[in-house]
Amino acid sequence: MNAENPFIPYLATLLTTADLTPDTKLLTVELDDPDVRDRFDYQPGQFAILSAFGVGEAPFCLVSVSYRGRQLEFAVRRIGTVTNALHDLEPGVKVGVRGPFGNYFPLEQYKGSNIIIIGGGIGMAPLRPVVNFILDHRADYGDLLIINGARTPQDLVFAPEFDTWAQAPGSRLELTVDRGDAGWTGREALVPDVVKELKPSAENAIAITCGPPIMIRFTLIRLKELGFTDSQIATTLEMKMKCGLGKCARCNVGDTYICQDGPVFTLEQISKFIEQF
Amino acid sequence: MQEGLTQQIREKARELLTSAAVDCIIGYERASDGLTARPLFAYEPNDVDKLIFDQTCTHNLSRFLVDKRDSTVAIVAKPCDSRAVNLLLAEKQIQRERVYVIGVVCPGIVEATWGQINDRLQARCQLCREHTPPMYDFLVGEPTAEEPPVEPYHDVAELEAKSVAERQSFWAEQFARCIRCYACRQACPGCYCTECFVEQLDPQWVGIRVAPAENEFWHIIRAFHLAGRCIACNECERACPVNIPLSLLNRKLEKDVLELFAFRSGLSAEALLPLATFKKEERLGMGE
Amino acid sequence: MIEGYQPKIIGFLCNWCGYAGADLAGTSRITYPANIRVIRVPCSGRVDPLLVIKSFQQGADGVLVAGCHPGECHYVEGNYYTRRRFALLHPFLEYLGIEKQRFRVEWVSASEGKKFSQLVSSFTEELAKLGPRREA
Amino acid sequence: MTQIISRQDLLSWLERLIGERIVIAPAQSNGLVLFQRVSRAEDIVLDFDNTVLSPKESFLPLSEVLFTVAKENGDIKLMPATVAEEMVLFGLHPCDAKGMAVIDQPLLAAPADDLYQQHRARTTLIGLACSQAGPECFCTSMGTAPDDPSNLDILLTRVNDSYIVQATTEKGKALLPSDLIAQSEVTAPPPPSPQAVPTEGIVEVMRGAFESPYWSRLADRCLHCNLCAYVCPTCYCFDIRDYVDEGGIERVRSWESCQSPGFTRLAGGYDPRPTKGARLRQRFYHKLSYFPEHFGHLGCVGCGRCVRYCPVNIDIREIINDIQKLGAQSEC
Repeated sequence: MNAENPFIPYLATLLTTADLTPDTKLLTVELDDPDVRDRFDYQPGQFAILSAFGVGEAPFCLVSVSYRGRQLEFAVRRIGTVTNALHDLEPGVKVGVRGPFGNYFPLEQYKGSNIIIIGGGIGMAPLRPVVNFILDHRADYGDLLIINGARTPQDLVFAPEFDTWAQAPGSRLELTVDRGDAGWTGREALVPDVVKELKPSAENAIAITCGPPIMIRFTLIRLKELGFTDSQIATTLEMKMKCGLGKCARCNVGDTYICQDGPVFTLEQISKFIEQF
Repeated sequence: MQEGLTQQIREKARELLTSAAVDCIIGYERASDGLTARPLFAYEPNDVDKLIFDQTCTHNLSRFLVDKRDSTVAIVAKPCDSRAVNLLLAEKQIQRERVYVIGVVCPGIVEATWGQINDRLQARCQLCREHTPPMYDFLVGEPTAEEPPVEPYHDVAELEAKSVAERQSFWAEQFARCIRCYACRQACPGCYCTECFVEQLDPQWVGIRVAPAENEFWHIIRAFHLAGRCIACNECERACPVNIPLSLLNRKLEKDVLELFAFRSGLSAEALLPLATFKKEERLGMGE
Repeated sequence: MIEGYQPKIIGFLCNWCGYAGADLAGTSRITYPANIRVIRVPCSGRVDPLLVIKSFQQGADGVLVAGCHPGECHYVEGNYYTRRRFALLHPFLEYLGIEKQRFRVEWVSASEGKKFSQLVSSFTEELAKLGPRREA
Repeated sequence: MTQIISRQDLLSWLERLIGERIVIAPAQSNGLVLFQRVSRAEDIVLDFDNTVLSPKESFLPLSEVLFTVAKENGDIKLMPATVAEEMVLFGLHPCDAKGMAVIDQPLLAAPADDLYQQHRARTTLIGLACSQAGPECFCTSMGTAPDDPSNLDILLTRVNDSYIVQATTEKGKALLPSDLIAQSEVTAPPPPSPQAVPTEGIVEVMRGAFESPYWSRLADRCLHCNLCAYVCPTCYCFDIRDYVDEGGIERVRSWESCQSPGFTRLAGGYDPRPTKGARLRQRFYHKLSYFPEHFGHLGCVGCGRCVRYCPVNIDIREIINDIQKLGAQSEC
């Protein structure tokens, strides 16, 4: 982050945009200044604040992993004024990047555990770097189960990478949709029901989930039924943010600042929030 | 304190609450300075003894009716307040059977700030000719005869008479003080939009910048959105921390609506609002 | 008259009359000053006061709303509301220091190309005399 | 020995300062006392309870450009805003100075808010001790006092028709007009004693009262405007948006308050704090619970402006009393 003036973004160039789903694009961005590019190191779970100059800025999780190359990737869903502006940008245009912000998934601690990734819709985006990190350090982790659900087959994000995830050693990919379409042959069920059906063992396991609030609520119930304790469940929270620096007091839930103390929390931490989230 | 009014209000409130005819009474209670009044929401019969009515009860309690539209409430209403109830009924924002209006024959409200009262009547009360509410379910106090009319728009006429340059600098100076806290909007019973144009981002009519041009934009449209609807209770001006003369804006439109369309807001719940209707053959000076 | 000052006019022209009148002026080679920037609206009744104030705030020196003559509205009653709305807004802008000559509401039918051209010329002249609304 | 300056010399000192730099001081404006840039010393009001708005506007302006985006032949350059001119903020009471110290903590915490830091660095604070306490003041319960010189560069305390001068920082000493200051034996009059408020243990008691229906009942009469936050010397929430005009693109930061509808609403409409009660509760939990837990002291300085100007009399002192009673009831 630009330490002298944290509100001034680094200039970056939008390299490519690719459609992940009808309303979500994968933006690939490269920081212009070479030594900023080298210093810009981040972990899975951290986020950055993207500027669409002329409209404003908004926080997006970094869906790339920093050691795989200096380009930053963001999955941006068209939903507000800034995201609309970002979707309309042509490659080659300048954008602004502030960050990296927030904490990250403690993958170091998760070493040796079985990992269950449960993503819903655009919620799969912040979990993608976690999956790729685990696949790149496959021997450090136990079994990998990925449950990825969405409303319709086109809403499943990162479909091009499903094969590599499914064929990786000791890992299993289970897809589901609320409503299938003509070409869909897979499962048609809600994500929490898939968790109930597959019954992943809580023994030496960590569950990481992210998705719409309603999906999270029922997924947590299923995981509790399977014996997962609160400290074994981690998620990343989404909150309105303006500064990312713990200054504008906007993203606090209770006395916790999502942008600094989070966005990654275990359920144990969340249950201690004074304010229900 | 108007002892009689307070006693009658408390008795009616106790009756309404004990009979569960309403979920809560919206009235007035003594404020923390021990002098002025503030809104009170009485849910249980034993809250009733906090209810008061005197010449400091300035708030337009109909402002809270849209927030409480899902329950049945009673409100204490001065004549101007009850006209705001008529406005909300005419605009289908509340249901008549869910609002019990305790009308009060109004003695006039005095000018006061927190911790300080003086005995001069508020400007709106000096101009007020209807001391008996035009609508109510229960009337507190003796109805009084109409007093002779007085010129209600002398201050507006004074500003109209000034030159364009004088008016430009007058309003520029007033709007320069605005901090866009929107207390004027939030105090108004007529301002109940779920998303106000000033906070809209797509399109961004005004945006978040606080500057003379944006402030002017805000005040012109806020006042115009109340044209033919505002009942001049002046709570917007009273809530403004930097004393912007908002009633000069509201009452200019009120005067023009009266002249152009012979219409006064809030006199009936069935009234068609002036900008929502027309007369084919009327001549209004536009394009003639 | 300020040397070289060209007033900016924003014209909200209703598609069926105002805009058609402007078109007719064009096709019959009747010229009118280029000071006017035309914005086509379905009906003069569509012109929200927000659009008028936004035009002034963005630097317009004059705003024109041109609709069908009352009684000839393609949507039957659109311009009746326009008439009331702007009969109220017009004196209000004057009261706030936006001179009344800066905001004009005119009825121009699809066949009145000449009237439209004269309207824009007289409006431009009047605004040129008045000077810019805001010091540049 | 104390240093004093006569009222007349004070005015001529201020006149001198006006010649050198920007001087912001309490001045009359349409019957209100507001902090404004003054061009003549006699426009300055010296005897007043308190201004309508706090002086935070000089450091965290209502609206401010953070940086401008200039486009030169397809290339983009970001030009951060800078604060060049030296400034004197005159006439703030100790509660407002403490308000600066409160806002300093989040905004100057690393990585510091550069623009705010520049404002603070360029400004010298000349405070005015209070000669009387307003009915709504309660600063002594909030860790400051009517004659507290800390958080200021210079404190002036009125005695008869001259002022005792206490310069507490190098910045302050550098500005003192040694030619106009005399030594004297006179001592400061006893400071006024504002009303006390029971803030003992409030942070813990607040924690216990989070689920109480007290907050939604209190919010019934709240209008949900931004007034209390905008007059408050310790509220510092802001919003950031871009503005496009012929000059280019400006990123603007403006005041925002937790009571406004869009404060926590996410794009797409989800709002974790949708109800009036939850939003009003957030205001008091941030000042009396979260801020102290983060930074060690209460986020309120007892200036009483929100008490005086709230249109429906939401009185923070009354709330502290109510919550303490609530806390006491739940224990026994």
